[in-house]
Amino acid sequence: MELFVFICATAMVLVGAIAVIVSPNPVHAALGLVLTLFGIAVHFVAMEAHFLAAVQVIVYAGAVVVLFLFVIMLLGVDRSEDLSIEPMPIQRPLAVVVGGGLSALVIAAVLRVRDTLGSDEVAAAGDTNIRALARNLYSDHVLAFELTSVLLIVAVVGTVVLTRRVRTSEDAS
Amino acid sequence: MLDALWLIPAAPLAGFILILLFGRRLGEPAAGYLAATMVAVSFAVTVGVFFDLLGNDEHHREHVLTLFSWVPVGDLQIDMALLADPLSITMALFITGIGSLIHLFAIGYMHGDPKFSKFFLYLNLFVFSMLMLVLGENLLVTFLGWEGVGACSYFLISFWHTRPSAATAGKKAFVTNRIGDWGVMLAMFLGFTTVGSVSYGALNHAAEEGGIATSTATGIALLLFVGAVGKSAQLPLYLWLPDAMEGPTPVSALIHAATMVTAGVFLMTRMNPMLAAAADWAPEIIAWTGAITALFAASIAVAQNDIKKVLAYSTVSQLGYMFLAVGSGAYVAAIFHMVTHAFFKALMFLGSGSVIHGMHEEQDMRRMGALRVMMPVTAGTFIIGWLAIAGVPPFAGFWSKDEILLFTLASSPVLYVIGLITAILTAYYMTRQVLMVFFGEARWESHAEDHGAHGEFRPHESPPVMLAPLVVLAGLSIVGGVIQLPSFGIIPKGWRHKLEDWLHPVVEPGEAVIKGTSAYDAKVWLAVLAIVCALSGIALAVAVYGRRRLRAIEPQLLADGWRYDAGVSAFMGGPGRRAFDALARFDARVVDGAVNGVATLVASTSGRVRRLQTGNVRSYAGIVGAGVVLVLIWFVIVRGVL
Amino acid sequence: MIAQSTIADYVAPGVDWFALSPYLVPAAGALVLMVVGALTPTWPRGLYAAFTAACAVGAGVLSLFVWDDITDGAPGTLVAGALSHDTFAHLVALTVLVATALVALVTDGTLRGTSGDGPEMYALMLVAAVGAMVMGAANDLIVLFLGLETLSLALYVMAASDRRRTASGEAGLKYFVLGGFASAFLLYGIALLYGAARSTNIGEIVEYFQTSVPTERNDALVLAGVALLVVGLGFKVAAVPFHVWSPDVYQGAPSNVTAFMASVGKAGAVAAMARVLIVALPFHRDDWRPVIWVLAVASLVVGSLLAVVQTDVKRMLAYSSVSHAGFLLVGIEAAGHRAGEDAAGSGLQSVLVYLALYGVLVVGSFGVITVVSAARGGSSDLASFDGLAQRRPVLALAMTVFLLAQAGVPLTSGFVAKWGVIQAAVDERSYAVAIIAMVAAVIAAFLYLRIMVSMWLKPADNDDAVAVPGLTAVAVGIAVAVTIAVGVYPQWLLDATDVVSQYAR
Amino acid sequence: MNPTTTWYLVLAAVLFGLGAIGLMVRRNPLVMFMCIELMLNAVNLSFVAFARSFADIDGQTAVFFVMVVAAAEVVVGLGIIISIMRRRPQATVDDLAELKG
Amino acid sequence: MVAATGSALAFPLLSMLVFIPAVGALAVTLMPRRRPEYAKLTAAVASVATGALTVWATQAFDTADDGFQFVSRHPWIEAWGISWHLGVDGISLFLVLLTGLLFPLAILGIDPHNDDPARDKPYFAWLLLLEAGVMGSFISLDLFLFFVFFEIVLVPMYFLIGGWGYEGRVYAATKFFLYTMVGSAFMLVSILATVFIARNNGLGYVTFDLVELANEAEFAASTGRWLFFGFAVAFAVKVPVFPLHTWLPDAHTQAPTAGSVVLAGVMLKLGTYGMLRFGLYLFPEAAYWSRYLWLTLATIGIIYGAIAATMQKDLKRLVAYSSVAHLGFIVLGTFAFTTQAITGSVIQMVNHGVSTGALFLMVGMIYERRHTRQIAELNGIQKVAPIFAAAFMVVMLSSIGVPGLNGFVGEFLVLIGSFATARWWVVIAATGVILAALYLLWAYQRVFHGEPDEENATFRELRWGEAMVILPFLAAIFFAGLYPKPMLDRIEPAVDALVERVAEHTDFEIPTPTIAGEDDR
Repeated sequence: MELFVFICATAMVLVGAIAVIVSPNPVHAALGLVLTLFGIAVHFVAMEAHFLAAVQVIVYAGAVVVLFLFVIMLLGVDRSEDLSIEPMPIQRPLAVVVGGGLSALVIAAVLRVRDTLGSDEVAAAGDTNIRALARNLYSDHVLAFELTSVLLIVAVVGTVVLTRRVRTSEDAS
Repeated sequence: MLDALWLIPAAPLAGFILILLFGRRLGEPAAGYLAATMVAVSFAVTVGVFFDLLGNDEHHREHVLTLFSWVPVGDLQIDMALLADPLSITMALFITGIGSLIHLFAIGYMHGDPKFSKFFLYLNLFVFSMLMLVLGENLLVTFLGWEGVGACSYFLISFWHTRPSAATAGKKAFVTNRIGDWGVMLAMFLGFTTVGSVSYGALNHAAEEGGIATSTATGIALLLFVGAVGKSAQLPLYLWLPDAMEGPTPVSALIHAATMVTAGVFLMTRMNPMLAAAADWAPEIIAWTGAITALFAASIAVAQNDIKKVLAYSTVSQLGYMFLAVGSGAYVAAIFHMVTHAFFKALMFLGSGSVIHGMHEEQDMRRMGALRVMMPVTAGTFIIGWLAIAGVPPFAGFWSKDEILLFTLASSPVLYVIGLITAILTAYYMTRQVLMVFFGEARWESHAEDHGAHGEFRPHESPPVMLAPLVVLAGLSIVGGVIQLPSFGIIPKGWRHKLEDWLHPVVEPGEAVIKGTSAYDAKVWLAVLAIVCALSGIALAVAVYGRRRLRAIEPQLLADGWRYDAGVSAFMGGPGRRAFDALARFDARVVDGAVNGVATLVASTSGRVRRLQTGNVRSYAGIVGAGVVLVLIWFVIVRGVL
Repeated sequence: MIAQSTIADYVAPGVDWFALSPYLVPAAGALVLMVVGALTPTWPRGLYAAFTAACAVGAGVLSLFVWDDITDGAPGTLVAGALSHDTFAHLVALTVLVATALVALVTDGTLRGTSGDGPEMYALMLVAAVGAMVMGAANDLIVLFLGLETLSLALYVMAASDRRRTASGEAGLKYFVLGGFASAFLLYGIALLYGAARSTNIGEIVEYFQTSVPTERNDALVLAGVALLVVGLGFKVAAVPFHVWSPDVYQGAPSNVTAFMASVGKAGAVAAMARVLIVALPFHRDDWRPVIWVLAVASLVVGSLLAVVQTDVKRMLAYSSVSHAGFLLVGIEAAGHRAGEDAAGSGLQSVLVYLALYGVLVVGSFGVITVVSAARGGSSDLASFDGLAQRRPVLALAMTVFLLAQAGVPLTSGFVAKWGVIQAAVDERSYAVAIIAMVAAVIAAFLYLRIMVSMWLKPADNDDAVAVPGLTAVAVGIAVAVTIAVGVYPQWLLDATDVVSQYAR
Repeated sequence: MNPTTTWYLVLAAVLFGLGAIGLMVRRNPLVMFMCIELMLNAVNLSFVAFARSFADIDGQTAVFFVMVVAAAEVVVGLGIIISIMRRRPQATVDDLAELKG
Repeated sequence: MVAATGSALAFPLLSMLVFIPAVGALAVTLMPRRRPEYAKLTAAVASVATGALTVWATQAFDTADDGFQFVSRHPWIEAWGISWHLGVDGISLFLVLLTGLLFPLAILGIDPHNDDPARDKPYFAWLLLLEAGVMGSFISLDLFLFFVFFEIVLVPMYFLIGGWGYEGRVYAATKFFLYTMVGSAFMLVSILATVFIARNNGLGYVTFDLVELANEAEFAASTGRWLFFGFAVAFAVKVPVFPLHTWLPDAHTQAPTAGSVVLAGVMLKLGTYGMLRFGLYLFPEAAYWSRYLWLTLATIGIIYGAIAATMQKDLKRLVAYSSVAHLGFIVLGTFAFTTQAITGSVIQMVNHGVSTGALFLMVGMIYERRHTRQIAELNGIQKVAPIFAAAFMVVMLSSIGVPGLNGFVGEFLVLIGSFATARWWVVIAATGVILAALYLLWAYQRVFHGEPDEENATFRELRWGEAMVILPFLAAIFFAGLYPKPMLDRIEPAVDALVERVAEHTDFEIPTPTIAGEDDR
């Protein structure tokens, strides 16, 4: 059963990811991203990280991707991108080498240490997962938690700065 | 008077300073008389010192006067010190004596020259330098004078510096002399390194004691000889002397005949113990150089038409005689010939100056002739000089030349033959000169129109101030031989070898060395042979130029001085200059080019690397990604897996 | 065991508010700016800047008091081990705060009278400063990441903030895309390191490596993690080849923002790198040192070489800052030789001193560029400096001081900084890198000379009135004073910073 | 056969690599941005997998923070993209290459 | 006043030598812009005061002491073991004096010809700063301090060349700056390595103090050689030693007259002085070991510089190349390790400063009158300006090395001292003496001899003001040539100590004549 879940979710993740990369239309790419995010959420559930799975769906698949789509619509940039042309000839081979190399090297590292990784037993029961997370968040990581608020200030101020109307000659013309 | 030794150089130095400060205000002729007086004072003091020394017994005829410590560093302690001994005083006597005469002459000769006082400024400086040269207690003081006379010679040769030829000649003299100076300096270095001193006393003492290895002594002697070759215009460095005739004639007389050019001979004589300690072939080199130079220069003199050029080559030739003497061990003879040569060559140069003066700056003998009528005193004195140099007894030149030939035969018959041939040539070309200038028809009349706007051109006799020195020198040329009469039977014992006895503490007695050789035994016959040679040379010249019995042989090759000068000039101006130019270009293109090349390389590399910075964010991501992969490979593969 | 835990077990971690005050004051200042600024009409002349500078200076003063506390007592950690309470952190904080204050003053000159004038930019600056300070103080990799993101996000926005120039937007986008890319690497590195050492807390990581039996070590994982961390931080430091963003962004961003990036941004990034490598990973120093060596050399050479061929002054200084990054990496490399040992050498000190001095210098430099390019409609082309000495001799003199200092001429702070780094390297016998660094400095000197030539030796090709706003003049003046004072008498700074090698974890 | 931690980690690595490839080949800034999200998700997956294998909650906390950062990043990123693309709606990143050298 | 020796002096003499010009520079900078004449006045006062102090120092110098005198030592950057440590010994004394005397002449006697009087201010400020830097370099006894001064000198010189030079000034200034900095890069690393290696090898603490390092530190031969190499590169560039000399002709030619005078007069000596003070003194073994390299390069420099000078078309460039040749003698003497040779080197440093300084000065005057330095465009000057020509002649003869003038003493001592230890190099180097005559006389002939053409016929004779500037040079030329003893007496003890130090640390044997120099007078 777990294996089946794993395979299905993995398929979702990878198909979604590939869709993001290859679909010419940004809307389709966004949908691919949703698929990947759902797949990840499934994995989270499989790994007993229920709270994160929920957040993943709500924040990521819900808010973030919606935001993407919203921007796409707002700017009207939903025109397809012609992926058959690559102005920089070296770019795609390089991308494959870099991406493949990255994956391969990390996988190599992972495989090399797989015996020493911890036990695979499930850590916590479902309902205590949230509790444990909360406890951890408000004790060990309380500073980091507070720091996120500063981060959000940046986000807020940033949008204000970036979206404020400016008087420019270009605007006038 | 010995303590007044410093006055000998100081007087002309004072003259120099006074003229430097007040020369323009003094003007003509006061500056000239001041300069002449200073040299005369110097002469007077020298005479005083001479008699002081003469009063001492022969082992105490040496006096050192230390003025101040000049260059004291560690072992090297060089004083500014003067040495009065028979050799230096002999030199000083004729330098100051002839010097004052020439100063006197110059007052007349330089009449009207806008730079009149400056001329005497240089002249006094020259006398000072020359005196430092001969009076120096060590090689460095001598070197001070040595370079000083070189510099003065440069100033005086290029005295009329607006003439390019004069300027070039001055430069040539200086540079050529410097080649010789290189040798003198190295000799000093070698001497100091070996002996720890550059004073003559220490060096010669060490040489006499046998403390110096033969090779070292040879090195020192030959290096000094290199200097002597430069200063005394021997082959291969004689080039500058004929050109030096660009200077005013008194300069030629004083510097390029009587004094400076003999400095080389003086130096070799001064260091004679070193030469004695050197390998046997060292004196031979000197003798051969002298002999070849003597013959070579005499052969050139035969075909010269410039009145001063003849005398210049003659000087080179006579200097060759002196080196022949030095190389044969006849130091006394060398000094003897130096003194007599100073008399008669100064006389003839001044005479030629008088002629040039009277001929309004004409120097070409082909435009002269029959001047004995117009310039009787000049002609008379010049003829005395001619007889002296030609080796006709009893004039001074005969005695000294004869003594040299005697020694030469004792050491090498081949050199003797060369000497004899040179003697014949000397008599020949001097007779030729006398005939062309003072006898025959007056060729100057036909060229009168060339000389300015005067309606009528007539050579005139010079003023008394110029003639007086001529007369004095003529007298000396006649009787100069008395200072070193040979031991011929007809000569009273008390009159013989005066110079040799006088010089004895400095130079090993002369004839004693060759006593017992066949040459010595045949000395009277040799004298006769020399006289015959001289007379035959004269006769030949009379036949050619006087009676026109024979056609003159004046090949262009000889007139061009065997094309040696031209060859050297061609080399210096051609390959030499090209090589220098090549080096300058090498510096600009290669050495500096390498530096600029690095800069260019930096710029071009930057330009190439810069193209990676395309501005496209995706390619940036590629670069970053590639970097990531490389870093990962290092960490995971190199450090982790391997 | 987690499963059995209950709420009752929860103990709130102790918070030493005083020790945190240097971080809180700017954050609070940012909030005040935002809230009060939003609710009130535009503040009068220069008050935003003055307020910002006051916050920074206030925080700096607090930081000095805290510093005193630390040197009196002992370094430790704060808030459940999230932050280090050591002089290292506070030296970085002081660097950041001073730079922030100076940049605020310069910013006033740039923004006053434009539509961009408002509290937002200043708030961003203060918040970014907090991020940079946190990076220097972080004792937990997650905290470090959050600090880095705080700083970075603020910088992205600031870079893109000049909407009048398209270059600004381009710079913001490039910075953002590549920054996100690099953040992902950094984060992945943290994840892998977490996977190996079972914690993100630096103290616990070090403890793990200290105590775990070697056979148990997950070395490959650690190494992959370190690799990605080095990349992520190297990007922020702008080390070659992860520097690609910096010239474009430095050039495109408004000059005052560039000043902020080059000072505060670099300080945070280098401090974070030092934290991670020297404090957290001393046991892998032999693994990362060669990489840092290569990055250092590459940065020195490429930075200097490319700086020379630029024609835009900001771009020149961007590449020169890459070269400076190389110098900083030389210091880190030197510190790496004895990382974690008691006799740690002066590498870390030299890096932090370099950062502090460079921060002031670069703000001064860009301060001058700000006013000069303002007179040319934002163009920072080299030609706009032609004949500056005739038009504004004092300004030109100030710029000359900064340039000479950047070139490392003695009696300027730049010399002290370089000397410190090079001596640390030589002390560790890294002769090769020391010589390369010095030669690179010579190449870079050519670039400073070019600017000086332009200012002093070329005739003015225009008579643009270069107006120097008051606060900018103050900032530049302070920077000059610091540059020369430290150059002439660095003793006090060196004495004071001697303690930074005693860091906490 | 149950999926082990290693499986998750391998999947994460692959996903991360795909994200990187996407970033390098796509020209639309929005899609590039999505690719960054892919990479961040790969990291999250790793974190959770590690956390599970150690029975440690820290990893999950970290993921929580990453999500916050991602959200903030999206806000800022989209803000920048809007501010640029409002003027040039069809611009790709290839067109934004005025600054170079 | 009694000279304090080896100990601190109540009056901080040496510190004043640095501070007076430095403060003067600051004062000049702060002068009101409208009154440029104050700038010159201030500069003159500061430089004359400094000069007066150097004269006093020379007079008060204890000739019996081979150590450092007028020592002043205060902690500066204790964290790095750096102190403000100043002192002079025989080797540096006359360079200090030369610096002290050359600057007032350059400031008072050479008109910068600013079209805009406002430019006087920076000009004099840079000159004073330069003086402070040069002075500091010569009296520093701390490696760090020396490096600071050595580097700081570049900045004013850069601006002087770049700001007040001729056509190619920016190129020349930049080349000068970068070239020297490359050398310094090596030196800096070497200084640091020296200090740390010394600390690790027994010294136990970090100090940049020259004396402490020299006395306490021991370096393994191979280490010492590397360290020496680092120093030597910097000094070789500064000297400059062939083939690192190409910055010099450009810098000299393009620099304004005062710049050329100072550059040739004292700045090049930073290299040769550094070689003695830091090369030989700190690393006798390495210096001795590498002597053949230096002797060869020096000899090449002598010949090469002279030949290159012969072919120059620009009078100033010719003088610049002659510097390459003259400096070659100094290097030759330095690496011959005998008392005479090194003393000669020190003397030659001073003498070259005087004679080449004077040459540049007079070339500057020619340029001022004719607005050209091309030899081909000059002729017949001696006819219209005999006094000028005479002065030039004296300076030229000094440069050629005619005995009785200063140039000879140094060259002679170098050569005679080197002969014992470097015979064949001397044989070749001595030919440089011939070449010197060749290129200078040739140039002289072309410029001064002959009939002046139209443009040169109005060449202005030396004015009184100019004569007053040249006169001190001429006085120095004659004095040092005829009576160098006061100089030698002060230089020799320090050189002796240095030579003995080399002999102690190497298998070098101080050469003694094979025959003891017994005096039979």
